[in-house]
Amino acid sequence: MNPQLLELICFYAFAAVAVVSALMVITLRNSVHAVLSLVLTFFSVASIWLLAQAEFLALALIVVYVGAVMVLFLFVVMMLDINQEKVREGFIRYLPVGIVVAAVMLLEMLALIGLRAMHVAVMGPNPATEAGMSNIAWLGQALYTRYLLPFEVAALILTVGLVAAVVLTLRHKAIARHQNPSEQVRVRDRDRVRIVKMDAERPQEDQA
Amino acid sequence: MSNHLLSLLIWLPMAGAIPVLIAGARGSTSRWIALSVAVATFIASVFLLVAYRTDGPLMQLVESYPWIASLHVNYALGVDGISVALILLTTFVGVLVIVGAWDVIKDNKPHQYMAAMLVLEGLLVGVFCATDALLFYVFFEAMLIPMFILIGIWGGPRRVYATLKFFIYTFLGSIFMLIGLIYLYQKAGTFDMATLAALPLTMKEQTWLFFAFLIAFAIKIPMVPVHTWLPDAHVEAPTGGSVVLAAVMLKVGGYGFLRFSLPIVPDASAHYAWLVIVLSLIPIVYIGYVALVQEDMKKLVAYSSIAHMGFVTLGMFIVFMLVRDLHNFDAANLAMQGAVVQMMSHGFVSGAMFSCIGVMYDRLHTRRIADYGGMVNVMPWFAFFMVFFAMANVGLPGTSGFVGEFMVILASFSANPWIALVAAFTLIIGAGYTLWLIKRVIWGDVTSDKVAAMKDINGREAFVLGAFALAVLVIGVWPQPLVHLMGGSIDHLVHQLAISKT
Amino acid sequence: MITLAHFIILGAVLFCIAVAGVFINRKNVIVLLMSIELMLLAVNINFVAFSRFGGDVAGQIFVFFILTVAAAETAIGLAILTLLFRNRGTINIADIDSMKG
Amino acid sequence: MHQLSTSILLIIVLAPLAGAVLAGFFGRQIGRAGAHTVTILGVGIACALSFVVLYQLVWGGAANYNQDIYTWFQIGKFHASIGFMIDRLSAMMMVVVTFVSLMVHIYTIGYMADDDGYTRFFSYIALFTFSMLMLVMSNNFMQLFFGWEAVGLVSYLLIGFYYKRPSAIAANLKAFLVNRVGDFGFVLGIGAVLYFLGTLDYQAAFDHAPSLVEQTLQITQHTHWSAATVIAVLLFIGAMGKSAQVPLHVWLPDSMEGPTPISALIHAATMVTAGIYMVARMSPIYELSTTALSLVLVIGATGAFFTGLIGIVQNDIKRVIAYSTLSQLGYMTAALGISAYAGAVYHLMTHAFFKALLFLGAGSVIIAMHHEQDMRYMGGLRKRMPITYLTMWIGSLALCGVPFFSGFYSKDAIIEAVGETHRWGATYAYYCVLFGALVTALYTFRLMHLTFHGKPRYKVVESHGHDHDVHVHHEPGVLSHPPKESPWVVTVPLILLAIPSLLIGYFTAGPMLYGTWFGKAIHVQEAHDVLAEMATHFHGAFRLGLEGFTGWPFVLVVLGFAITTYVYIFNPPMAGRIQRMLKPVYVVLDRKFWFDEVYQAVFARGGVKLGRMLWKAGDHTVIDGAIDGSASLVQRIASGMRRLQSGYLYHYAFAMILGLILLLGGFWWFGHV
Repeated sequence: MNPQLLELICFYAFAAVAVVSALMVITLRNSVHAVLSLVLTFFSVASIWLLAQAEFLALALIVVYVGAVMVLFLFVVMMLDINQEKVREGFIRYLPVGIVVAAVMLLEMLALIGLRAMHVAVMGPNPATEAGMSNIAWLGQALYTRYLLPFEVAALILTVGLVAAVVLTLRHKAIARHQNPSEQVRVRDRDRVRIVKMDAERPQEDQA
Repeated sequence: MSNHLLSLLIWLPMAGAIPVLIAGARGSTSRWIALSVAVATFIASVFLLVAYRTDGPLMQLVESYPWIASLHVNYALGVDGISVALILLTTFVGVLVIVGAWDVIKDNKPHQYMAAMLVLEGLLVGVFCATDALLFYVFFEAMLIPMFILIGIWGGPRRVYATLKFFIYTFLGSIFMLIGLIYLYQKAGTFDMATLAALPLTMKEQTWLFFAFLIAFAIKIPMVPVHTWLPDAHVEAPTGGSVVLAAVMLKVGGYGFLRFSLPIVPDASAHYAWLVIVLSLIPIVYIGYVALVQEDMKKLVAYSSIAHMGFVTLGMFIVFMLVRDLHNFDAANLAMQGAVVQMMSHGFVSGAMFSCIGVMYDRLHTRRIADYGGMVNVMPWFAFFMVFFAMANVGLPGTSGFVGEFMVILASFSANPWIALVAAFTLIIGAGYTLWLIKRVIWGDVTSDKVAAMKDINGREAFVLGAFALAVLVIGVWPQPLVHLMGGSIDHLVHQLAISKT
Repeated sequence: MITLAHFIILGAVLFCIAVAGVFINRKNVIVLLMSIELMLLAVNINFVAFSRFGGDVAGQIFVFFILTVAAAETAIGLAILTLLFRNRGTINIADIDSMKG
Repeated sequence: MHQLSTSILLIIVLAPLAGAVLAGFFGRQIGRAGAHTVTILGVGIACALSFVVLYQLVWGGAANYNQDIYTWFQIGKFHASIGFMIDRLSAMMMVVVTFVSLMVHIYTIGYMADDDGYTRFFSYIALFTFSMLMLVMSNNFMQLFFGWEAVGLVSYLLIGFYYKRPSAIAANLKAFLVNRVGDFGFVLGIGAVLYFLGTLDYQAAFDHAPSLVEQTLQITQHTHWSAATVIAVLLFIGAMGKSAQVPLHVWLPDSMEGPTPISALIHAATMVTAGIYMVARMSPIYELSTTALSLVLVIGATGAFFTGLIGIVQNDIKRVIAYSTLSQLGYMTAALGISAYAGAVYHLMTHAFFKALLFLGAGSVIIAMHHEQDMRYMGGLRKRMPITYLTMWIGSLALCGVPFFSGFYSKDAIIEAVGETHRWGATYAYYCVLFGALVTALYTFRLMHLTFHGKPRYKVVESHGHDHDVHVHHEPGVLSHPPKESPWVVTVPLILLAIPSLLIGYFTAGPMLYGTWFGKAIHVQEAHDVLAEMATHFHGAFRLGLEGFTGWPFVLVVLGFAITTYVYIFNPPMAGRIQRMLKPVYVVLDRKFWFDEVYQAVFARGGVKLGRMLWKAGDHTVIDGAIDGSASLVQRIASGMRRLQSGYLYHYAFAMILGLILLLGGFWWFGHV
C-alpha cells in the first residue's frame, strides 16, 4: 500500500472521529459524557499531529491535557451538583442559530482557503529530520535559546494560575478562630479600657 | 547657584509640601513649615528679580536638560521680564494665602491644604518659566490638580459641581492646545518655544492653531462666552483658593496668549484680532451689567475679574491693529504694557478683594450681600481696606488698577476711538457695581445683631490686607520699575508681531 | 497525499463546531469552557500544520505556549466556576448579569 | 529770572498729605487736638508757601516752573510723569485752594466739635487739599487725571461722611457715578490728546496744538470730525461731571449730605471748579474749536439760569446755596465758552471766597439751630448772631454782583462779555446769564430774609435732661436752647473770608481780568479775545463800579431785592399765594426738571434690570444651558450605550463571533489578501 495513501486514510479516519466527538461535546446532555467526548477529540487530534510528525506536541497534548486538564474538568463536573435538565434549557431554541452561524463561518473559511488548495502544498520532508535531529530536540533547542524568555514567562503564568486557583477556591470558615498579630501589636490602652466620667450616684429619695 | 534659581523656585515649594504633609494635622508645625517654605520661595524670587538684567538677553537664567530624549523634549527653563513679574506675583500671593489660611482651615486637614497650596505655587512658577512647550503643557495641566483638590475638599456646599465644571472646562481647552502643540512638533521636530516662534507657517495652519490656542487660553482667562466656570469656582472655593485662582491662575491664560498665540501664529492672530477684541469688549459691558445684579459677593468679584481680564486680551490684540495697520509701535508697546500691567494689578486687587470677602465670611459664614451692612461701624480698619481695594478695582489713579486700564484705553484710542469708547465704559459700570457693593456692605447703619458682634481684623488679617494694599499702592504710584522690568521683553514681542510668518 | 489544506479545513470545522457549541449551550458554563478548549485545539492544529509545512519551529513553540496558557486559563476558569456555584448555587449564565451596565 | 525751588513745591504738596496720613492712621494715638494740629499745620505750611510762590512769580520775577519730579512710565516715546507746572494760573489756584482749605480747617474745629469722626474728618480734608494741589500743579494730563479722581474719591468719602444716614450713602454713590460719566469722556479726551499730539505733557501738547487744525478723526466712512473739537468736547465732558454742568449736575445738590465745611471747601470753592480750571488750562486747545466753545457756552448758560431757578424754591439752606453754586459754575462755564478764560478763572477765585463764606455762614447758622437746616423754621437770627449775619450779607451782595463787591467785577464782566460775543449760541446765552442775575438776587435775598429777618419761626423748649434733648431734636423747628453766635473758630474764618469777598475784586480786576496778568498760561486767539476788547473801555475799578450802578444787571438785582423784601418781610402769606398761582412752574422747579427721576428710572433701575436680564438670559439660559445641555447629551448617549452592556456572557460571545464573521466576510469580499 502506498504509504502516502495510508497516511491519507489515517488522516480522514482520525479527522472523522475528531469531528464526530467534537459534535458530541456540544450536544450531549450529560456533562460527564461531554467531557469524555472531548477527551476523545483530543486523542484524535493528537494522532493527526503524529501524522504531521509533531511527536512531542502530540504526546504533550495527551499527557498534559487529557491527563491533567480534562481530569480537572471531570472533577469539577462531578463535584458540582448540576441540574442537568435546567442547564439544557433552550438547547433546541438556539440550535438553528448556532447551526446557521457555524455554517456561515465555515463557508466563509472554506471560501477563503479555497478547495483547490487540497491539491497543492504537499507535505514536504520533516524539517527536524532535515536538521539532523529528532522533533523533541528540534523543539527544545529553539525553546531554550531563542524562546527562553517567553518560556520563563509561561512558567510564571502557570504559577500565578496555580496560586490564583488555590486562593479563589480557598474557603474561610466563619467559626474558625485565629489571631491577628499585627492588630495585637497596634492595640492601645484606650482601645481596651474606657474611663467614663459620670455623676456620682445619689441614693434615690424615697418619695413614699 | 543662580543658574539653578528657576529650578529652585519651582521645586522648593513642591518639595516643601512633603515635610508639611509629614508634620500632620495636629499642632501648628505644618503651618510654620509651610510658611517658611513660602517665605523662602518669595525671597528666592526676589533674588530672581535682582539677578534678572533688563538690558540682558531675551531669555535669562536659562536651564536645559534632556527630559524625554527620544522626543527632543527638554526640561528647559528661562525667564524674560514678563515672567519675572508674574513669578514675583505668584510667590508674593503664595505667602499671603498661607498666612490668610492660618486659623481658618485649622480644623480641617490644614497640613494638606498648605501642601496643596505649595504644590500649586510651584507649578504656577513652572508655567511661567517653562520655555519648552511640552513642559509648559505639563505644568499647565498639573496645576489643575491641586486647585481641583482645594475646591473639592475645602470648598462650599456645591463644591463638587463647581470643581467638576472648573476642571472639565479648563481641561477641554487644554486638549486643543495639546493637539496644536503636537502638530507644531510634527512640523518643527521640537517643542522649544523660541524655535516654534520662528517657525514659518501657512495661513491655514496658523488659523487652525490660533483657534486651538484661543480655546485653551480663552477658557483660562476666561473670556465670554466660556466664562461661566469662574463664578461657580470662585463661589465654592475656599478663600485661599479664590485668591490664587483670581490672582495667578487667570494670568496663565493671558501669559499663554503672550507665549503661544501671539508669537507662534501672528498672522492668524492679526487676522482674527477683531474677534478677540469683540470678545474682550463684550465682557466689559455685558459682564459689568451682570456683576451689578449679583447677590453673592464672591460672584460679584468673580464677574468683575472677567471684566478686568477683558482689558488684558484687548490690550494684547489691539497691538496687531497698531503695528500692522498703523505702524504705531509706541502705542503698541503701550497697549501690551497695559495688558501685562493689568494682569499684575488684577492679581493684587482681586486677590485682595477675595481676601476681604474671606475675612467677612470667616466671621459670619455667609457671602450674601444682604446679610451685611454697616461694617464700617464695627470694623473700621477692615472698612478702610475694603474701600481702598474697591477703589483699586474701580481703577482709581494712584492704585494699580488704574495703570493698566489707562494704558490700554489710551492705546486703543490710537487704534480705534470706538474701541476706546466701549472700553472706557468700564469707568462707569465698574464704579457702579463695585461701589454699590461697598454701599450695601460697608456703609450704612449696622443691619443686624450678627454684624454688630463682628470684631475688627486681627494682626494676621491686617498683614495680608496690608501687604496687598502696599503692592497696589506702589504699582499705582510708581509703575515705572515694573514697566521698565518688562519693557525690553515687550518691545521684542511687539516687533516680532509686526513680521509676517507666512 | 495530505496537504496543508487538509489540516486547515479540519481546524476550521472544529472551530465552527466550537462556535456552534458556544451558541447552543447558553446555560452551561462547563460546556462553554469546553467549547473554548475546542477552539484552541482547532487553532493549534493550524499552528502545527503551518510549522510542519513551513519548516519553521516557531509554530510548534507557539502551540506549546498556547497549551500552557490554556491550562492556566482552564484552572482559573474552573476555580471561578466552583466559586460561582458555591455562592450562587447555579452555573446558569442567564442568571449571571452583575456586570450589566 | 530765577527758578522756583522744587523742594518748596514738594513741601506744598506733601505737607497736607503728611497731615492726612498722621491724622488718618494715628488718629487714636494723637487724639483730637493732635489731629487738627497736624492737619492745620500741614495745610498752613502749604498755604504760606503758596503765597510765597505767588509772590515770587508776580513780584519776585521768578520764571514759570515746569519740571518732572519722577517718571511714572516711559514706553517708547510716550512718557507720563509726576511733575509740576507753576505759572500764575496755577499759583493763583494754589493760593485759593490752600487759603480756603485753611479757613475750613480752622472752622471745622468748631463745627465738628462734638462729632465722633473728628480725626477722620481732618484726615479727609487734608487729603483733599493734597489731591487738589496735585490737580492744579500738574504739568501733564496723567497727573491731572490723578488729581481729578483723587478729589473725586475724597468727595465721595466726605459726602458719605455720615455713613449711617441712608441718604448720605446714596448721595455719595450718585456723586461718584455721575462724576465717572464725566471721567469717561475725560479719559477718552486724554486718549485723543495722546493720539493726535503724541504726548501727555502740557507744554509739549500746547506746542503741538496748532497741528490739530489739519487733523481729523474718521468717525464713519464719510464723517470726519475735527481733532480739536473731539479733544475739546471729550475733555469738557469730564469738566461737566466735575463742575456739575447740566445734565451731569444732579450730584451736587445731593452732595449737601456731607458736613457743611465740606460743602464750602469741595462743593463750592475748589473741587467743582476743577473743570473750569482745566478748560482754562487747556485754552490753547479749546481756542482751536469754536464748535466746542459754543457747546461749552450753551451748556454753561443753561446751567446758570435754570439751576438758579430751582434754588428759588428750595427750603434747605444748604441746598439753596448748592443750586447757587450750580448757577455760578454755569457763569464760569459760559465765560469759558466765549473764550473769556481769564473771566472764568477770575470768577472762580472770587466765587471761591464768597461762596465758601456763604456756606460757612450757613454752617454757623446750622450750628446755632442745632443742625436744623430748614429755613422755614428759622427767621430773626439777625440779633442773635451778628457776626454771621454781617459776613453773610457781604457774601450775598458779592454773589449778587452789587458794585464794588468782588462778585460784581467778575460776574458783570461775564455778563457783558457774553453780550459782546458773536458766537453761535451767544444770544441765548446772554439772556440766560442776564436774567440769571435776577434769579441770583431772588434766591439770595430770599435766603437772607428767611434766615435772619422777620420773626423767629422756631420754638425753644427748655429742657434739662440730656436724654430728653435727643427727643426734642427730632421735631422740626423745636430747639432745646435758644440760638447763639458761634465760637471764634467759626467766626474768624468767616471774617477772614469776608475780607477778600469784599475787596479782592476792587484790587485785582484790572490786572487779572483786563490785563495780561495770566501771561501765557491762558491762550486766547486775537479774534476771540472779548476781554481785551472790553479792556479798552476799562478805566479803573472805581469807575467801573460806579458805572455798574447803571447797568442792567444791577437793575435786576434791585428788582430781585424789592420782590423778595416785599414777599418775605412785608407780606409773608404772599409767598404761598404765588406758589399756588404758579403751581405748574412750581412743580417743575420743585421736581428739579425731573432729572433725578429720569436718571433713576433709566440708568439705575434700567441698569439693574438689564443686568438681571443679561445674567439670567445670557449666562444662565444660553451659556450654561448650552454647557449643561452638551453634558446631558453625552449622558444620554452614554445611557444608550449602557444598554448594550447586558452583562450576559453569550451576548458578548455573540458580538465577538459576529465580528469574526464580518471580518472573514470582509477578507473574502475585498479580495484574497
